[in-house]
Amino acid sequence: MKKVYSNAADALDGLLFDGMFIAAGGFGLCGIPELLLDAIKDAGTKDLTFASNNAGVDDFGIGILLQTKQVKKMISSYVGENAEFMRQYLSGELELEFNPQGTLAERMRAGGAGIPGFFTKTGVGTVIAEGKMEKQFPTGENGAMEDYIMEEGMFADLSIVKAWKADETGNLIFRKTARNFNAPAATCGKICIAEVEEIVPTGSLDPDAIHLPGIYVHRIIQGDHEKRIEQRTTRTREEA
Amino acid sequence: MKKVYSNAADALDGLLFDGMFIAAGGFGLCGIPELLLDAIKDAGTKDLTFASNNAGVDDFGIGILLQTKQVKKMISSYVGENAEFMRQYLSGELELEFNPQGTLAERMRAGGAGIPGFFTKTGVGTVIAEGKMEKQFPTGENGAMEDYIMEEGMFADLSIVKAWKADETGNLIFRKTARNFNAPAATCGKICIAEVEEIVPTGSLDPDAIHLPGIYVHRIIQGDHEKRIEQRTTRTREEA
Amino acid sequence: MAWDRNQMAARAGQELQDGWYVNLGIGIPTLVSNYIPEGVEVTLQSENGMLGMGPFPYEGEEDPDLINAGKQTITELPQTAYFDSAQSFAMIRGGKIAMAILGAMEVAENGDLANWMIPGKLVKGMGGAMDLVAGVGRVVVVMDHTNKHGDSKLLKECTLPLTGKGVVDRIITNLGVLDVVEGGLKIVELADGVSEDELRAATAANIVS
Amino acid sequence: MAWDRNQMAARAGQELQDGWYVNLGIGIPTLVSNYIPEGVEVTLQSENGMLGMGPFPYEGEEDPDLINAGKQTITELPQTAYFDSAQSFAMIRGGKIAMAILGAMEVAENGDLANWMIPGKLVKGMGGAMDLVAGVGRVVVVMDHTNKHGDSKLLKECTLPLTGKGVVDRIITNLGVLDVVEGGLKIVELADGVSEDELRAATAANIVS
Repeated sequence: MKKVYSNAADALDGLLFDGMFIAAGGFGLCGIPELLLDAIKDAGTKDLTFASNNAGVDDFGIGILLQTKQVKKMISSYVGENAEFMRQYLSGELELEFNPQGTLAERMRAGGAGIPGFFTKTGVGTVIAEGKMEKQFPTGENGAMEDYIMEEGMFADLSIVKAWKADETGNLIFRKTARNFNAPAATCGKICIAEVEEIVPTGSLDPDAIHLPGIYVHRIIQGDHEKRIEQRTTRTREEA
Repeated sequence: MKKVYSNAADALDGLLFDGMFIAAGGFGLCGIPELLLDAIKDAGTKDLTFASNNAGVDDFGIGILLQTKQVKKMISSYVGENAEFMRQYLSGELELEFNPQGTLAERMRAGGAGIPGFFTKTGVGTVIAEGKMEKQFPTGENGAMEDYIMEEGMFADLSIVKAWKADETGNLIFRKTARNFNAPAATCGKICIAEVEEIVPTGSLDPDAIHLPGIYVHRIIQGDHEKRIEQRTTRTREEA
Repeated sequence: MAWDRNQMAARAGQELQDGWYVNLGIGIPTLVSNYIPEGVEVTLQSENGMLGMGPFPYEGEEDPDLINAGKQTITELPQTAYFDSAQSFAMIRGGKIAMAILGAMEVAENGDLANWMIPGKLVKGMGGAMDLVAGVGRVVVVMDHTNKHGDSKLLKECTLPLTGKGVVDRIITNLGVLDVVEGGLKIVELADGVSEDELRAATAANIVS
Repeated sequence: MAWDRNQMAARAGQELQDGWYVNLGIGIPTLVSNYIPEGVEVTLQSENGMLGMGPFPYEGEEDPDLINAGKQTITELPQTAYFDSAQSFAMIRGGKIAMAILGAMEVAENGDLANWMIPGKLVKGMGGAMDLVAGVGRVVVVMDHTNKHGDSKLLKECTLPLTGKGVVDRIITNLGVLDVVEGGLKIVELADGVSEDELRAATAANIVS
């Protein structure tokens, strides 16, 4: 069972269809599956729904699929960095479902874990709670009842994620804060494709240090990543 | 804020009270917090409720607290290895709440994650479902409705876990299958004590390879572990 | 005649498909790992927190930190990954495991499975069995066709507390292979030297053709 | 007179207690990391997946894989641990973070907080703010007392969509420090050179004594 594919287009072959639901990893431009997003742009698949914490910037990340109007709906927690997004949303061309960031991450994790619904305090008393099942649990001091809302697990047609290293069986290791949504997003798709900076021989990763076991990963590609920095903030030696 | 304590009794000081609820890590005798269990025996705390996948064996693990009749109730998935347990349970001296193993792990994880309830298919149509909220979700093929039951997050007074290494800030690394319930159990207690084989200087663990961040761990002790093997199975060189 | 334990395990091995992640229960199912067909690569999950379960260690190389769900000492493989119990059952519940091969006390013709307790007598617990049968893609039961009293373990209805409702897909016994289908069990295969009449006579569940 | 941004941040720094894990929002709250009191050790969480957030990198040492929740390049510290977003918000929702220090557009006298959207105008999203205010042990808001039109941001009721209901514990503004208590806001402290009358005049929320 070979999981390694030669490039992003090859790895996506047979998986794309109009109107599909894709869960993508990444936070801002950090740890986004840039090669797979490029290939989806080239494939021209339409009416996509994306679950992704952010929508990239105008010319990088999911932003490139907004430019080509391939996206019908975004499920995100924050889209503030993307002017084209704002324009399409305010003009009614694009649907947007805001999820609190933790709710989004947990919905992905829940979907991957066979949990179709869970209760959270996040969003109680806000617009996020509208239309959702409410329930009280005795979690307050001395068993006082507290309000919760039910959020649903997320089940995607496809997951696309970026990792640092993979072995040939799909075991993944992420690097620093580029891990972010990649781990939960990978679990909630029927099929998951991972793009990585390096595929290493099976057996060369420490089995105790694997972030995402290969069972979640169906196809793998290796490629060069731009890894664009969104906000370059530095200090000078003198400040130290 | 010093987290390192000199021994198990020291680390437990001020935390134990009769009737308390303790979540413990370990699977069988693998990765159990043996030093803390010994110290709880010595402290003589009574009417304990333990959430632990197993109950140890007669003279090791939670079994030693069954011998001294300090345990009022066990929440476990499998207790087959423990004759004294069986005797106390069948004679009505000990309460037992069976949780499916995955439900138990998820209840611990959920409690630690601020999730007081979640839906699972596990146990639907069995005695486990009795008295629990039922709900259908459209997770079947083509959106067919499927039955789920709600299980509750677990909130313990104290978590006791065993790890391989800790740094001084409580970042933990487990080893092989001794990780098991230790990670979820650690998160669901108001206070968590970790016993480890080695405390290493802060900065010497790879920040990408930490299994449980120190935020979950309030007190740490280092000590010698017996690490008893429950079923020693081997093969001979000739078989290879 | 009929199949012995190893022949049952060998037959169960033919259920495995290349690339699958599989969970093997305690008992005969464990033996299935000796009968993985040539050219088929499967990865064994151990629900206590490991993918890529290897064979028993050589004597003297046992590691107390490395056990399987039956608490036996085992070894790791090049593709092994470790994780915690919450993650382990997340992948089980989430349907990432293609198949579980399990033992059973009773299977009903509607796919109900009982394999965790005999009230008032045997109180060990379900361990991970309820999660497995609820979550994995396909459930194959491997067991003797009858109990030690000679009574059928394939029933119209289970008499023991259930592990899962309508969860079993296929049953491999010493007498043959049966599938759970609409209306009852369907004979897929007879064990060596076993006639259909013999199998039917030993089966309390309804058999459909 | 009143406090400037850095003085507000310095005042917020006094809220920190030794051993706490803390999440700092974008804007003035980020500055609080410059004012951690002597002898107090706090660990900063960045909700995109890190505990132990360090300062900005030296020029040329930026790492695209190492950013904070404001998408700025940062560095790690000896105690740093990385994790994924599900784990990050598990610890937030689970109450493991002692305190969040956040900016706000409006705070109501009952502790309601609005800081994520202006309908029809500003549609950026709540990011992790809703999770933080619902989950952390203590919520401290740091913001200007009035908006650019001179209107109070401390209101009887929020006019903007809420981030959380009854979630704010303390408000630090350029004019002083107020706590959310039964019946309204209670003045805890006045900024340098600010009189109680001035603060009351700039406050639309009910002030209780």
